[in-house]
Amino acid sequence: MIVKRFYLFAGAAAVALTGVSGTALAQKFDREVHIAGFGAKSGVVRSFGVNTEGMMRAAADKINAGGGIKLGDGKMGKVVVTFYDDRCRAEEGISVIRRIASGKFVVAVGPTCSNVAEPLFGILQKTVDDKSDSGLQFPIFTDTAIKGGLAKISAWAFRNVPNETEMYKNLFAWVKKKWPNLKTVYGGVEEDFAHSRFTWYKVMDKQAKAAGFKVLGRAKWLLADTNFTTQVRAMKKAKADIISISSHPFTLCGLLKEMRRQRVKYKVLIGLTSSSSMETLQGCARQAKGIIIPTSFAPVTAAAKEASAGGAKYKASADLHSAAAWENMMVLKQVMESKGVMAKAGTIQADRRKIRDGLAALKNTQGLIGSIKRHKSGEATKPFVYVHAQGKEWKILHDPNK
Amino acid sequence: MDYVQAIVDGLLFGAVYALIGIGFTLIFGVMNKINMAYAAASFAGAYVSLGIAQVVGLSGDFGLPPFVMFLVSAVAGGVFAYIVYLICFRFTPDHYELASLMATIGTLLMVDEMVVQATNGEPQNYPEVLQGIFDNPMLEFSEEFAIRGDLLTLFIVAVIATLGLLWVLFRTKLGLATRAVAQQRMAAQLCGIRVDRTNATTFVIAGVLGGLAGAMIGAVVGTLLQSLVVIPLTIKGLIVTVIGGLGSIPGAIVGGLMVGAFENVFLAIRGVTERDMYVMLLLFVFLAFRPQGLFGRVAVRD
Amino acid sequence: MDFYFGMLQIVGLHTILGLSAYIILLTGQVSMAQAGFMSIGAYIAGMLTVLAEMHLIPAMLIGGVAAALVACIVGFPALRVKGLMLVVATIAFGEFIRIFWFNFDYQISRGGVKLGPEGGEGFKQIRFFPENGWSTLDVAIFIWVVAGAVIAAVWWMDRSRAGKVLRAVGEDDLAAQSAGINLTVVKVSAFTAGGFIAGLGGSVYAHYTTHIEHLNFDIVMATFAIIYPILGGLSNVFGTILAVIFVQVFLLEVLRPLGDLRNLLFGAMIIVVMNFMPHGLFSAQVASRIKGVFSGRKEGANA
Amino acid sequence: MLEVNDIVTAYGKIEALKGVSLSVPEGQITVLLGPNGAGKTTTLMSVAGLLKPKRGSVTFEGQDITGRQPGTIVQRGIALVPENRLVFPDMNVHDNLKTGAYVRNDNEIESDIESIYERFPRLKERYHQHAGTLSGGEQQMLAVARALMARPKLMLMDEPSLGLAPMIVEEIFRIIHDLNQEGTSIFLVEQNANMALKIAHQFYLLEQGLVTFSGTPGDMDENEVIQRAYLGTTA
Repeated sequence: MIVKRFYLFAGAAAVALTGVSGTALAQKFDREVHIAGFGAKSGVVRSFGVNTEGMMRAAADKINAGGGIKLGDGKMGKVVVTFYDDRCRAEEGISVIRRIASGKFVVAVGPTCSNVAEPLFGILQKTVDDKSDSGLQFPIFTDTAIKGGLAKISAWAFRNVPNETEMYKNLFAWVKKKWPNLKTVYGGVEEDFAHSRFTWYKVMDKQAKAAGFKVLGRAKWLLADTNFTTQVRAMKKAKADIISISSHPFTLCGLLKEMRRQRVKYKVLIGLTSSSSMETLQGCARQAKGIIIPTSFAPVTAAAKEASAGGAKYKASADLHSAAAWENMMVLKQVMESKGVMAKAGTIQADRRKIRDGLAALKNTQGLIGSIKRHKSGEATKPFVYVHAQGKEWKILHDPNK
Repeated sequence: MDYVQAIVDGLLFGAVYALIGIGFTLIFGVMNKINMAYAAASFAGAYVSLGIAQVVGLSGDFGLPPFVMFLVSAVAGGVFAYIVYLICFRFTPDHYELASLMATIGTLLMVDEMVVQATNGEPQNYPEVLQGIFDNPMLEFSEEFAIRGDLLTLFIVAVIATLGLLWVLFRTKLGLATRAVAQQRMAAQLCGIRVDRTNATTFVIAGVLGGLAGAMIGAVVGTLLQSLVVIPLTIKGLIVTVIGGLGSIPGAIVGGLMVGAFENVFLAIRGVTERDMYVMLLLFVFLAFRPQGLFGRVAVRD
Repeated sequence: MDFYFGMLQIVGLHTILGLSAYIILLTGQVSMAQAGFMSIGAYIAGMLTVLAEMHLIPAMLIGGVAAALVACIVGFPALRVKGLMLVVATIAFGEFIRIFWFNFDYQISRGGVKLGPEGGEGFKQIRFFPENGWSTLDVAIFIWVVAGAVIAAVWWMDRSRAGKVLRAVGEDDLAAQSAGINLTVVKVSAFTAGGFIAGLGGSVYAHYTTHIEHLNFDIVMATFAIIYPILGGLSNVFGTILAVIFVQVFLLEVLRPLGDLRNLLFGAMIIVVMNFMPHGLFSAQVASRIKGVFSGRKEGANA
Repeated sequence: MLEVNDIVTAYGKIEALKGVSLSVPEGQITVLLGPNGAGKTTTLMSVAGLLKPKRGSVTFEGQDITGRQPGTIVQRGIALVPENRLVFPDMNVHDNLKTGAYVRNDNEIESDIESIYERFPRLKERYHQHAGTLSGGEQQMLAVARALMARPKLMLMDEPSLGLAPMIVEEIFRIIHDLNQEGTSIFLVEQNANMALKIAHQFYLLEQGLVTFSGTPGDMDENEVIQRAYLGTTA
């Protein structure tokens, strides 16, 4: 795998260096609609950027194959995606969004990291038409950065990420119903990763208690930790019925392996929605067996399967994060068509405003696995299913909508 | 009993720090310079062994037996260390240590990103071959006290590797040359020792050790994830080197075990978020009261 | 245009950061704690404008002074350890400060909203600029007024006797000491000045990003701080500025479309420069050669 | 035996030797005198291969050795006892001696060490001690002994009396004299002109990178030699 990737990477490098530029405008389109994507394509969470970019391109291909976007004057626009790397660092994210806002782009999809999204939304104008606020007026439709409540920072920020509070509220209630004799929960949290931390303290912990469970304690570790003996020992002593872990695959696997080594006994294992990814299965499929995770993406519908296949062409895997990028593209097409975006050189600022207003006015959109409810705050409530790790893949355990 | 357990766990994991610390200290001892890319290059060696294992498969009909993985990693570690020597030390000015320092930082960043590109930043499963040595991965002495078999194995291998290194240093002509260059470079030259060759050899030895350490750490952790492991381990390795005394191999070993035990105790007392703060404090205590470290010589000169 | 103003902001910020390391490097000390000093300025100034609703300028000064105080305290033990030991010590100190912020909670409730640093979740909504209606250009100008003041101060210091003293200590501290220079005063002053500048930079940085968290001030940021002056050569402040422009504008921004490859190029560039131009891209020799070209005279033997 | 022809050696742009020529005959003690900074140590380093002359040549027993690796030069039979001893401080005396024989591959090294111990009984007493803990005089003996381990035909010695007590200095000069009697040629750099002239067969005076005088100890008024060796021709 490493070796293969390396060749790929070398090939990509050669292509990039020889300066192959974008494709020529095909005859049947009248204009181009530029959508920017941005996120981490280098550094630890490079896979987020790779997957998001692939899914965006796949979605653009699908839109273009269907004739493109119908513009305000009846002409057809071709969707063109440009993707920028922000290395998952706040200052670079700000730089990238300024670059995007200075260009021909009508909207941006990104970023992939919560710690970029938060400062980024901070530089946007807080309320629309507030003359005293000099913030950037540019619509952003986030797919991956998932930490709770970010979109309310600005009226220009929208997210299509799952509402974790809903997901875990539902999950704990379901667990309570299904195994009525389970009483206690022990947590695990990756303390220095914004999303993991938020989800444990503000979501899992609260929802577990709300569902009537007793939270006995929590194990804490850091993103860079490799040794979990002490934490797991405390976890073992607590003898909780349910173990609920809020962490990314990087440390989830290490922790699960240590739990197995120390033979920690539990009845139910719950994971963070972000860890329902390929990494977990590649890293520790055996130890993660049975872990229950709520996720807003699984290839259960025809649309989801199609999106998955489309992303595969770009070597992107569709997961709960990147699938949102596909959905975002489809939603944007719908918004642009209903609002009559012109995609002319002189209409960029007006187009952006139309897209913002369009996104703000949406109440419902069609997602890959069902209907997505949109809120005034810019956030969404997405349908979700519970999956569990079985062998080399995620299988649907339960679909709360049915 | 909890604290005994925490100390024992920490001591065992401290062997990892000790191995990294030995590499830093060996190179520092000979060249009086820090090789910031040491840990990165060592882990790159472990990645090579993993890459080869992914191609030919592990243990299968034509697959790699586990010890071959370690060997491959050690060899690759040596090769990378030599490359680091060439690009960061061989041609940079000798008396201007900033140049080699910056070059190794550049290499650290580059190696880090190369692995990210090769793996998409995804963690790579490293076969936990050390676990197979004991039937049960844990040696349970009682309900309260247990030792991880693979960590114990790593600890033992680390001790053996260190003894081997000491044998090379104190019983071979190569070791004589290495010590001579470390202690008095000009006199070593006058005795006919080629300083550049000795430096390069020391790098290779440290790299072989590092490659071995990288593979064993991979096997113990079960995962290789460059970006998350390398910089933290580089920092811990440097701290161990200073605490042990720059250039002192016994110092690196004792320092490594000490830091391992110390941080685990503070993890148990104060929690993970404050743990590293106390490790830094330990370093500052040393800098203030014993700047030469545990086994260092006299004054701290650059 | 916004983008170019944004670029100006970044270059200004990083110039301040680079110059904070420049002063300390002149005395021959490598400080990897600049990101830490910067974080002190960032958190304190942020808390003053957000929690105490102070104006940015006094908040910045207080942030700078706080960072200077801490740097001064670090400067004393730094006298005991030199060279490469100092590298390790300052890396550890920078990490120490970072972990401190990671554990630091201080929030107040205003209008039902909690404000202030919240440990690992960071310190959000430091919105002095947009709330006061500063445009991107306004902010860019403001940053450059600060950066310009720092550049002028460091440039003037460099040309004055103080600069000669710093350089003398950097070249050979024992010789400088025997020439009657008080090493304690010089080294601690350099650390303090470097800390002040970094704190000032951090104060602006916090308001520029509107959200800070401990991970912003990691070892990568600390490395950036020393890379600028070293790449730029330590002969004068302009080398540092050129290096910032080279790294931030060319490597990161112009090459952004290369995406994946930029980080590799960055590392490779450092290696190449250190091998072929170890004294930096704009060292004294290069500078005098350029000057020579412009004034039409050949490089003198004493260049 | 050793011929130095018009060598120029520079540190960067500063020329420390501006064309030095001298010759060291076999079996004799040749002394190089001169004030600080005249280039004496530079001359020895240029011969021993630690510095590469920009111009000129160095020949030893008729073969050109200019700019060769120090190891090659040691193998040819020239050993340098450096200024300030420069023993290996954290190695014991025995290992220091073994390092001196680094270029040799024969199996007489241990027996040579034994004969060194016979010559320097004090080193034998301290054979397991770290060299850094020896006294100045003992370190100087160790430095000489280490150089002998290479079995040199010519020994270059850089200020062996520096910083030693007068009694020790006498002992060192006696050793130099004995070595010469046993057939080793000596090329000695000294500040202590008094002592050096007592054992020298011939001497050179080096001032500001140039040889300004050569002859035998009787050729120049001793007071003038001493004057110029310490202060140079400032008058």
